[in-house]
Amino acid sequence: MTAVAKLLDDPADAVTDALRGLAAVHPELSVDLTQHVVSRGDERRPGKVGLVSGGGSGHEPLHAGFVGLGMLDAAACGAVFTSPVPDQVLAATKAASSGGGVVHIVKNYTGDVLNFQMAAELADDEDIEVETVLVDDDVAVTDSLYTAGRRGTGGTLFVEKVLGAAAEKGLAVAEVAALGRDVVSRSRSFGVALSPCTTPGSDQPGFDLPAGEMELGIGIHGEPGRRRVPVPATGVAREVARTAVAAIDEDLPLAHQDLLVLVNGMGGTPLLELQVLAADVVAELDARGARVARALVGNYVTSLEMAGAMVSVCTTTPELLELWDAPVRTPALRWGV
Amino acid sequence: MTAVAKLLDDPADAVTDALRGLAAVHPELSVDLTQHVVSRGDERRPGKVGLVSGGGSGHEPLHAGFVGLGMLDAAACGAVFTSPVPDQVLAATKAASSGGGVVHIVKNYTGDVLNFQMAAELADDEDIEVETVLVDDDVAVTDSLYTAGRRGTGGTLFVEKVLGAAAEKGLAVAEVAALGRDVVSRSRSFGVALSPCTTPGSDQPGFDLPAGEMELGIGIHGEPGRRRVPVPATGVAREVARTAVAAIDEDLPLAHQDLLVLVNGMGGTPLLELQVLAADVVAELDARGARVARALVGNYVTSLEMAGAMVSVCTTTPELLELWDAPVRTPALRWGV
Amino acid sequence: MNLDAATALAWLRAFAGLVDERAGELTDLDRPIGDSDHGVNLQRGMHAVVAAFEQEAPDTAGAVLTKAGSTLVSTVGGASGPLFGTLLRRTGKALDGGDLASALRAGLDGVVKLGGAQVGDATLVDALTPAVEALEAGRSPFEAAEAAAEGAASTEPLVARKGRASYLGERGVGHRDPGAESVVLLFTALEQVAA
Amino acid sequence: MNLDAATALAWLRAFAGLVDERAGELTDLDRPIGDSDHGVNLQRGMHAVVAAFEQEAPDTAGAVLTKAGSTLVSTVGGASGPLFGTLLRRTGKALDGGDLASALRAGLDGVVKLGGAQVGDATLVDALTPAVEALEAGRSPFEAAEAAAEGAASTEPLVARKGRASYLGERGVGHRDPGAESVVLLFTALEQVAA
Ligand SMILES: Nc1ncnc2c1ncn2[C@@H]1O[C@H](COP(=O)(O)OP(=O)(O)O)[C@@H](O)[C@H]1O
Ligand SMILES: Nc1ncnc2c1ncn2[C@@H]1O[C@H](COP(=O)(O)OP(=O)(O)O)[C@@H](O)[C@H]1O
Ligand SMILES: [Mg+2]
Ligand SMILES: [Mg+2]
Ligand SMILES: [Mg+2]
Ligand SMILES: [Mg+2]
Repeated sequence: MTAVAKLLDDPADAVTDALRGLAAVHPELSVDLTQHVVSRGDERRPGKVGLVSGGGSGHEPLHAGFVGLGMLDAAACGAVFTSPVPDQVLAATKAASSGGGVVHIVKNYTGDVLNFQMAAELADDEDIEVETVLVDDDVAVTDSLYTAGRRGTGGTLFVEKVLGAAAEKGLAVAEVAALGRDVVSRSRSFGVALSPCTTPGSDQPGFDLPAGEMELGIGIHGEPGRRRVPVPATGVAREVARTAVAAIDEDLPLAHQDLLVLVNGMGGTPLLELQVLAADVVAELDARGARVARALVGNYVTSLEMAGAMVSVCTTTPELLELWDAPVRTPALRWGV
Repeated sequence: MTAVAKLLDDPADAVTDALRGLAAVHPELSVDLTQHVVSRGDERRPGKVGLVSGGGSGHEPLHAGFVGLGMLDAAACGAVFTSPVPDQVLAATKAASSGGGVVHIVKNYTGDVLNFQMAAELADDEDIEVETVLVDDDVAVTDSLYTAGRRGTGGTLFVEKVLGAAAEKGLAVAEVAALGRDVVSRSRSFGVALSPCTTPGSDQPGFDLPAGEMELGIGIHGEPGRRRVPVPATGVAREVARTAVAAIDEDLPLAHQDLLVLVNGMGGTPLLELQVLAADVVAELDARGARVARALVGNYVTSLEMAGAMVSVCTTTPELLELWDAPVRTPALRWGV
Repeated sequence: MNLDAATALAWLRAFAGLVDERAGELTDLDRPIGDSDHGVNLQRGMHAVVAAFEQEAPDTAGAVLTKAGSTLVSTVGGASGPLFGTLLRRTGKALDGGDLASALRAGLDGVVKLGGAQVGDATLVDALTPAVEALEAGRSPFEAAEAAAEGAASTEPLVARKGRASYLGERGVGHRDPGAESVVLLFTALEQVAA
Repeated sequence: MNLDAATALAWLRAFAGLVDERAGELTDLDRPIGDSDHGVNLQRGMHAVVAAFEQEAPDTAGAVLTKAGSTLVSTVGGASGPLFGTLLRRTGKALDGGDLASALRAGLDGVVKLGGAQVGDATLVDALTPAVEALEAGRSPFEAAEAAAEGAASTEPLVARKGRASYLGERGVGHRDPGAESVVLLFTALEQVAA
């Protein structure tokens, strides 16, 4: 299967050029085209806790598309599928800092963890208090003290939205971080690929997927999943919904829970299909006695042009739902304002 | 090139299942799973002009994703790439009617035109006044009295948003329709495909696109475009931006205009690439002396999983911009509320 | 030629059968110049027509055709739903008591009024017109089907001026219009039941 | 073994050259078990190191390595940026005046402290540890490179416990760790300049 041509100019400049586009259509954001840092262009309340996330690019709209009122203060955008360097994270941290400390929301990958850790040390040198919230929501990976642990995937969206609202509300840095760890402990994800994706500039996809097979338990970096199974002749979406929800439910019992649900496209799957999957996911959750309190369907945490989807859930409380419903104004998530 | 498996259950039920998903995550909408009509579930002011659109499915979020406060009152969803039948459009018209008449926003395809026309006659039998706004914004097709004329594509979004605000504001049915014709006359689009798409249930894509070639001047139904050209080795996005903006500018001079701009993905192209294209489109408009007043980048008017993009513009006035900025609350477009 | 209710029913059932058999081909004709759905569209509609007649078969030929036409309008969508629907509905309404040829002329007029296509625009009108003319000239359904086939073939070298094929301009030349091919099936079905 | 500034510079330039030559291979090793970028990452970093030295070359071997390390940290990203960066930076800081073997031990300790990987977890530590041990035992850079190569090969049958390969579980068995292979290049470069 020959890869589809990419709508880029020079693959080496993909991230810079994409940020140029973001800047061109979002004058309310401040976009540093050298450091690849996107931050809020508006004034923030002195002492408001700053929220920073970041990671490799190729997951758009995550993270830069979630910068704005009620969500992130700044995002550091690494090369495609490569975590940003400490200098970038430090620049984002400074841009996010209003004197009340900064929370780093870090997806659990060795690269992200190490680079954010180094950045936190640099920030400490500049007297910015940094707390770190590690997101590791991917149930496809067996958790263990002796491994790199679970990956951070779709659940990152829940963390960024809820903490964004909490920071606007005036919580202190330690409180925001503690809340973040609580949201992480309530979030789980499971993803499936129907096609691989190709990093710009590469001439080969991240893995080969023969026609008629799908990868279960994928991450968001074009890497292969945990298992490869045949695509069923009918009921593909039902099978994906069942597999994902079962894997999540086994890890975090969902019965009687009020859930935030994200039916997330990986980048190449059209909304028609994501809506079909959403119907099946809701039916599957229903069958397990869980209730959908709020749901989002669309491309939020992607893997370039990969076809497939990820199901993420977060168990809620009335307080968490209130934070979820609070106004947000970012390029990719907006309501109430 | 083998097609990627679709995340569906039964291809024959794709539209019903997708609407089931929409209903599951948008309790504020009223979804008729038999007629495939989606309408606002909230109360509307008696006498408010009703706005109805519809067409074949496969273009999600268009149209059902644009139902809600400040935009459509109802959408009739046909089979994939097949306009709805008059009964569906009539049902949508009734759902949209609050006594002040209804405006049909119809993309200019023979099938849509004929089915909406028949529905308008049926509505007339039930004493609902219907005005029709025909959207024909696609500059790839040469316009002529003796042909089917230009297709309706991305510009439909501008019409639906602006008329939605006008109807909320209290304009009368003839005024809303006249405004709609004005917006159409100000809107132009041009699209490019980097891959074809395959209708659910079919085993073949709408056209074959050899590796290294792209289709210029495509529609939104998986049909081939006007011309096939090689994909340049570098500067693909620049070339697409230049071709699209030049075609538009030739038809509707853009210099000194304040524009609404839509950099629209066809369904299978990731946001990273659309942002790169957006940067190039803005640069190209800039070079032609046009100003971007507002812009959207994302998948709004799609063609299943087709890779590629469409550029749409609408020249504005301060009054039109005000209507554009007015609050909207739909699954796919939301701000101010 | 006069038509009784049983023959009218048999005609439409035969048409439905041919559409079933050839749906893939019709859709394939719609691929290079359209949106690859013509066979699927017509098949959906004719299935609904046959199902409607299983529920309740009208007792005049005119009512059979009228019912078939409105069922197509209500189930097909696209361009072909209103056009084939109007053809059958207008034909049915014009039929009662009278001759099929002149009723079909009324159907053809309805199609032209609705769609605005003339002979030579590369649409189903190019097959329908010569077929109706053949019947009007007193020729057999077999000859009408032949005339339709010639009309359908005549669309191949044309630059389409109506329907989706018109978007392609010169690139549409060399392709047969799918709707015209369906008209051939309609008259082939007539020939089968009239024989 | 002691290192002067010129040799340290030559070492890193030779390493950059090898990375350039083998970047495709390194990325290909990262494909089945990672995210297909290791060669690209290291190449970006080593280009930056070479460019930095063209601007201004430090005048002690320790400063050369320290500068290279911080440049890698600032330009590579991913897991390998902090890890290779720390390796060179700690080695450089420990080097001045002293012996390369014990300085590299400090670098290795820094990598283990930062990344938490032990020998047998199928990471670059599996190649780095035996290479450092070889130098400590007074063996030649050639022998250290051989030890690194053996260590890299030893990652193939392992189930990875650190880095991206750990996500694959059993499915990662049979693949060589790309970072370990880069360590082989680092010692091959040392062998080239020490010869
Ligand atoms: N204006 C028109 N007048 C007559 N026939 C038309 C017209 N437009 C389209 N057609 C016919 O409709 C056929 C296409 O039908 P179909 O594929 O079912 O609908 P759609 O084009 O909406 O997908 C064409 O092959 C052509 O024969
Ligand atoms: N915790 C760790 N300790 C030591 N080395 C590690 C660790 N995690 C990853 N590595 C090394 O990093 C290499 C991957 O580097 P690279 O592909 O550049 O980064 P990334 O995994 O972020 O894409 C692996 O092959 C492995 O040798
Ligand atoms: Mg990486
Ligand atoms: Mg159609
Ligand atoms: Mg068609
Ligand atoms: Mg890697």
